[in-house]
Amino acid sequence: MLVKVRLFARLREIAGASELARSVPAGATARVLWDQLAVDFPALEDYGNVVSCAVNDDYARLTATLNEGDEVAFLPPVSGG
Amino acid sequence: MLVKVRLFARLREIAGASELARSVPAGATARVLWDQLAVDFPALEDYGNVVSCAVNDDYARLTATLNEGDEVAFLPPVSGG
Amino acid sequence: MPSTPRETTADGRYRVTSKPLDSTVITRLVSAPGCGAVVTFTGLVRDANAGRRVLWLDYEAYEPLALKAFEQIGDEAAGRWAAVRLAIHHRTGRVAIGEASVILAAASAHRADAFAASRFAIERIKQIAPIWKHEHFEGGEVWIEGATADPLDIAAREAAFERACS
Amino acid sequence: MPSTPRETTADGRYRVTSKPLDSTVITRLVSAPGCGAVVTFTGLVRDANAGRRVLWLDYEAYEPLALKAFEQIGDEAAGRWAAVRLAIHHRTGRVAIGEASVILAAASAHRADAFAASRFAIERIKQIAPIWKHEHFEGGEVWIEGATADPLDIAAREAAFERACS
Repeated sequence: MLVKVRLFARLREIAGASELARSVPAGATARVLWDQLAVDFPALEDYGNVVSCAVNDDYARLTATLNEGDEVAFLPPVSGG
Repeated sequence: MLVKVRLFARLREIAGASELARSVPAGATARVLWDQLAVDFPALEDYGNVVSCAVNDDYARLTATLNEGDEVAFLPPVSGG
Repeated sequence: MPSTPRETTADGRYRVTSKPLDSTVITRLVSAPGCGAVVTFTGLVRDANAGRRVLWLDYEAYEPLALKAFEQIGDEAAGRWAAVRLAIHHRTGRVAIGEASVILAAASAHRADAFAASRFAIERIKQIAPIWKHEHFEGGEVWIEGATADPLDIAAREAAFERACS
Repeated sequence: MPSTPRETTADGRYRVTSKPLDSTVITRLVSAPGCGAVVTFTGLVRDANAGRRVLWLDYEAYEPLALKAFEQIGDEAAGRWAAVRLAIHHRTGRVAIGEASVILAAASAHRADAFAASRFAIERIKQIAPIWKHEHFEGGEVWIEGATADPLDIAAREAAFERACS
């Protein structure tokens, strides 16, 4: 199924894009999608333990199951303020 | 010797004046001056334990010895902020 | 001032914007007749960080989620200090040295709660708001990376309450 | 804005004035390039106090001594938090409900010190500044009397530091 990926800050720079379209198996979790991205962009691997995510503009766990058309954002550690 | 008295807030209202001229014995303390005022304006007595004072625009103790021409301010408990 | 729905919540209290921040506006958003104290926190861009001479910062935000994070922080504060009202405005894009990157205000009947809530809010923003600081310094640039954003992390939230001396 | 020497200190950081207070001005007085945090406290006149419906307040100040008290508070804060810079502006005369009676700002490199110093400053103002609040309420008026002003009372000063969670 197709999902939309959004990337921010350093993750965006690593991938060279703020948005990507990706196809993942039905029932895939956000983690599965992340691991797939990390194959395409190996520098993402550094973020495997610190990345967090959001699905359709809400915080989500990496264990969340994705649905067709979901917008999945991956967030490096934040530094607002 | 002559000194000038300044009164604030409720003390000013009790005395009916923000400034008064008073004569005190040489070597008198601010407390002596206060006690003298309290004779003239008995309602001041309520403030005997809580009043503080300043001499010539600096905080002072009631035990401070006054000099000719000093400006002595008596301050009821404060409530700024 | 018109703004897209993504930039601000309906009542204007939470905002992510590329325009300069105005503390008077933010203070007014939280003030009310029964309110005796407003504490405002302004974060300014410093000219030095970790030994580097900073030239400017670029802030990137995931706007809709940042607004939700700010609302969560406001709700958490109101849950702890019943009468507290918060507003949080955060800048995006390039922010020059000496300019405000974030301004927040907390209003309450009494000053203790306003101080505690504002202190809590800035700690919490740094923990969970999906906003990133890209530091441009003399000789290079670097993304600043702080906390892994996890709004459900109870220990982090309690640490923020702790900092607030509440 | 011209003002008599009695109303303000030379650098404008400490002021007692019958004019409305402006938080932007006060914040600007403490900001500096190395400064990453400004905390501003605004005290607003509330519409109710001790069960009374308040109509307005009249503030009376012993101006030259109030300025000295503010300077002492600034010195005490700088003694505790080396890089902190304070400004304190206090209103006199009639102040309407919802208007600011006092605004103070504390700037520092880091937020913890700015929060602590501003919290300390408002406690200390209430302890020692020679300023009095005359409350006009529905059915009467009353002078509010709080603390006996004693700037040398170490226990009071330490209590103010304590409140600052420093």
